[in-house]
Amino acid sequence: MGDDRQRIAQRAAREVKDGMIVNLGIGIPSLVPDFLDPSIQVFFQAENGILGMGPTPASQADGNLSNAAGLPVTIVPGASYFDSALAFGMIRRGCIDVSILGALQVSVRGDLANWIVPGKRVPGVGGAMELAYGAKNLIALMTHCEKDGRPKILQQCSLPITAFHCVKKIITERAVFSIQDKEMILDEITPEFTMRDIQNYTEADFTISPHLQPTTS
Amino acid sequence: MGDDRQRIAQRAAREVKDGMIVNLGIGIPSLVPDFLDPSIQVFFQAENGILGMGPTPASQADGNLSNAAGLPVTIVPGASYFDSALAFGMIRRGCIDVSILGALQVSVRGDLANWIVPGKRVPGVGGAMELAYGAKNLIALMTHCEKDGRPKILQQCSLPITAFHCVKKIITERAVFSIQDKEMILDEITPEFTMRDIQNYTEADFTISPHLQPTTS
Amino acid sequence: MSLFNKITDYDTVKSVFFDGMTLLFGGFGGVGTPPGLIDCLIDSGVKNVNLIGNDAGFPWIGMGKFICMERAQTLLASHIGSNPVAGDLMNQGKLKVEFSPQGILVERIRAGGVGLDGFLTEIGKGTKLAYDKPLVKIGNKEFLYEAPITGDVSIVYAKKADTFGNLLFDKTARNTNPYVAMASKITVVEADEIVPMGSLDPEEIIVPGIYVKHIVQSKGYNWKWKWEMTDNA
Amino acid sequence: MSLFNKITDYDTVKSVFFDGMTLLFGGFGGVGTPPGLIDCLIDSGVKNVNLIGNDAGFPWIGMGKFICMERAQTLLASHIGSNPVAGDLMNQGKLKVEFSPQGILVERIRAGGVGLDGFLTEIGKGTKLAYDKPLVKIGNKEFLYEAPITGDVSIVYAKKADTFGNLLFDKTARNTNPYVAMASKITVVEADEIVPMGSLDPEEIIVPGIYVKHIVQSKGYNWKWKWEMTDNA
Repeated sequence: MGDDRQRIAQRAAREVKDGMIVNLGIGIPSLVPDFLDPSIQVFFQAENGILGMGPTPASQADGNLSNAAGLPVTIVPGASYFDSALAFGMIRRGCIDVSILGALQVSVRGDLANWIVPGKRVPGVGGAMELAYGAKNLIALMTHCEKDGRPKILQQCSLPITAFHCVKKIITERAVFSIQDKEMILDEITPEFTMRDIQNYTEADFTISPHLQPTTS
Repeated sequence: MGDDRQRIAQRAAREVKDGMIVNLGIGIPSLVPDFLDPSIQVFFQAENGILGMGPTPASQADGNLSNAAGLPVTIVPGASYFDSALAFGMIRRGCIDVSILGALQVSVRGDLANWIVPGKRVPGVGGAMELAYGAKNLIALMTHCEKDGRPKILQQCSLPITAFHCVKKIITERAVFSIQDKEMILDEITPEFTMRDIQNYTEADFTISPHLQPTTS
Repeated sequence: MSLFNKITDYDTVKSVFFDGMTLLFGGFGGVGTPPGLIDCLIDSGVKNVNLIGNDAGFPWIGMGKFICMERAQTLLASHIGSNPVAGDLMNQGKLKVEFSPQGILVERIRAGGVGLDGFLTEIGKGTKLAYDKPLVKIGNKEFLYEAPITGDVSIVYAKKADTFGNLLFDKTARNTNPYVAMASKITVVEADEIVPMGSLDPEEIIVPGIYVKHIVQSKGYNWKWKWEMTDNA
Repeated sequence: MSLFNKITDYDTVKSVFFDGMTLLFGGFGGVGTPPGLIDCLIDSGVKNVNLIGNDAGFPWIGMGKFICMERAQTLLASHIGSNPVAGDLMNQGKLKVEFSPQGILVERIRAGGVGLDGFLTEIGKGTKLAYDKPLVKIGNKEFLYEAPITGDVSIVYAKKADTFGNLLFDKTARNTNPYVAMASKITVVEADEIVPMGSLDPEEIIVPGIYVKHIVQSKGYNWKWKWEMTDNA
């Protein structure tokens, strides 16, 4: 499971290109920076109010310098601090090149569910609705199935929706899907898994890309 | 005429009390600071983005430090600079204790006209609508009549309205009126003028205050 | 308490709080939530409070401390995942929680603070969060109407305040504080440092003192951050 | 023109302007209007421009210089009293002027800049300025709907810019510039000083560089202020 999360983050890191403005959600997305190509330069935005977030401090963390998950961070040269209204202004305005969010479920049309499991977990919606609305590219990361094997990639989400038609790519430990014109396409399979492993554990209808590839890290 | 403007400003200065936040319009209101009681402390706000404006600089005016009329000013200790959105936020939010504006016409119910003389002068509305909406107290300053003797205090403004039911006090070189519950009351007459001077040159219906006084400076 | 000296003590601030009040609080995951004012709120004994802020903090951090005492009756926030007690109280019907998208919530507080009558957005349209929000049609498009938020009292954490209440903030402790400071009838500021008027650079002031009623001296955070704890107990 | 080095020259900026574009400009009575970019706009030869900004400047100051050349077809502003030529062009039907309350105008630009779909207000209700604005009823109250404003190009005057486009402003030259900087597809900044990334204090940055496309070096104001002139000629 820990390995799966690392693997998903490692694949997601390849979606981050030189010169991009990137917003990472909590959970698996927060592992993405560990796997970035060291030759590229990007700016991480945090919705509490930083543009130009750097790595976790080696020591002497500052209680007043944290990311949107409340964890201590650092800043890079060129960084700025601002209030959260401006932070979300950037997000809604389309200044974020890629937003990488954790998901609970994604539907075949790119609907995202990631804010509540009614009666059980109540994390809250946070900034996901704004990111889904404003980011130029939204990538959802999640393990392919529930622990009991139930699929999370569905014809229709059973959990309350965060935002409709927003997810452009899904990365799991088994596969990578893209969603174009409300249609889902299987682009990559992780080498250890078979096509049947994907088909049996994905409820959503998908087509197979003519350029289907094995996922490499 | 110059004397009239000074006299109006001098009387208006008495409306400014210790500890107030004050916004002054262009024209006659800009003369008010010259007549303030030196023992009181107030903060002047300018809608371009200053709280804590000081007097005109004695020398070395700075092109980037001006009031809303574009004239050079200074600042006092405790002053702050901000953008004009915040400046108007303060105004709409009711943070201005008294706004003193120049007027072209005022109606018996406190309607203010001060932004356009169609086909002739087109100054534009500026910040007057927001000040009329948000200031706790709005005082209109103007000469009592047009140069040709036509009244400016009217049953109904003939010029386009800036804001309805907003003026609480009118100060002219002849008189001071207050407007309460859409009714106009004559509170003061300047000693050189008779009651007939007021009545003949004021179109609006008004009642005479039981506490009618001569205007003192 | 003149216009130009608003420094007071925590005992005086207690009398500002009242049962059933709407309380706006600054902070994001506890960062930028005023620790001394949270304790002052707890000491004041008030209950049935209607809370509005970014999140529910952690059970021992920020507004979480007060929420865990079951003295809030409602909470409008974007996120409560870091405070499982808040989720339990919600599921038990002891705390009425309304969720708002995070950026929409701070814009609603800003709208209240700058005297606007709300705004329109497509964010959240069609989701459960929109269920009771008016739809407004402009041209051929339908938008959600988001109402302005104002409070009875706001509590805010600043890095520095001068005696007039001009404020500046520290790094990500700024977050929602500037707008929370503008949106209530009474704003109380806890500041790490209080300086005379004229000591702040007019360019660096984030919130002009015009919005501030009371200023108290902070003793800094009095909780451990999650990442400072040896275990999660 | 990478993400991290946006410095360019006025000749390159000329190609950003085009006939019929909507141009947002910062400044208040010319203070904070970028003087070099106004000349660059004039030199570019563009016409039929739709201008949006606080005011019409003075005939020899700020956007007034361009307006006097009769190359703007529309102007949305709050005030044109300081530029009598603009009033004359309006009365002659050569310039279509739309007036907005000053604070409403900058909020509309902000709404565009922060991706909101407009806001509601009572300001201006019942006046001539409201004639074509939709009325929206919320509960028992009717409000004016104010639409967001965005532009093709924004021109902005900053005191300092780093090479990423992080900006700070000088005193009252800030005015509308921060929101003008956020509201167009392309934002061009004229800065008195351009510094390397990392030289600005992250707390003092007013506009993060994310909004900026091009930065040019300023030579400062190239006009005389009204109060600097011996007579009004």
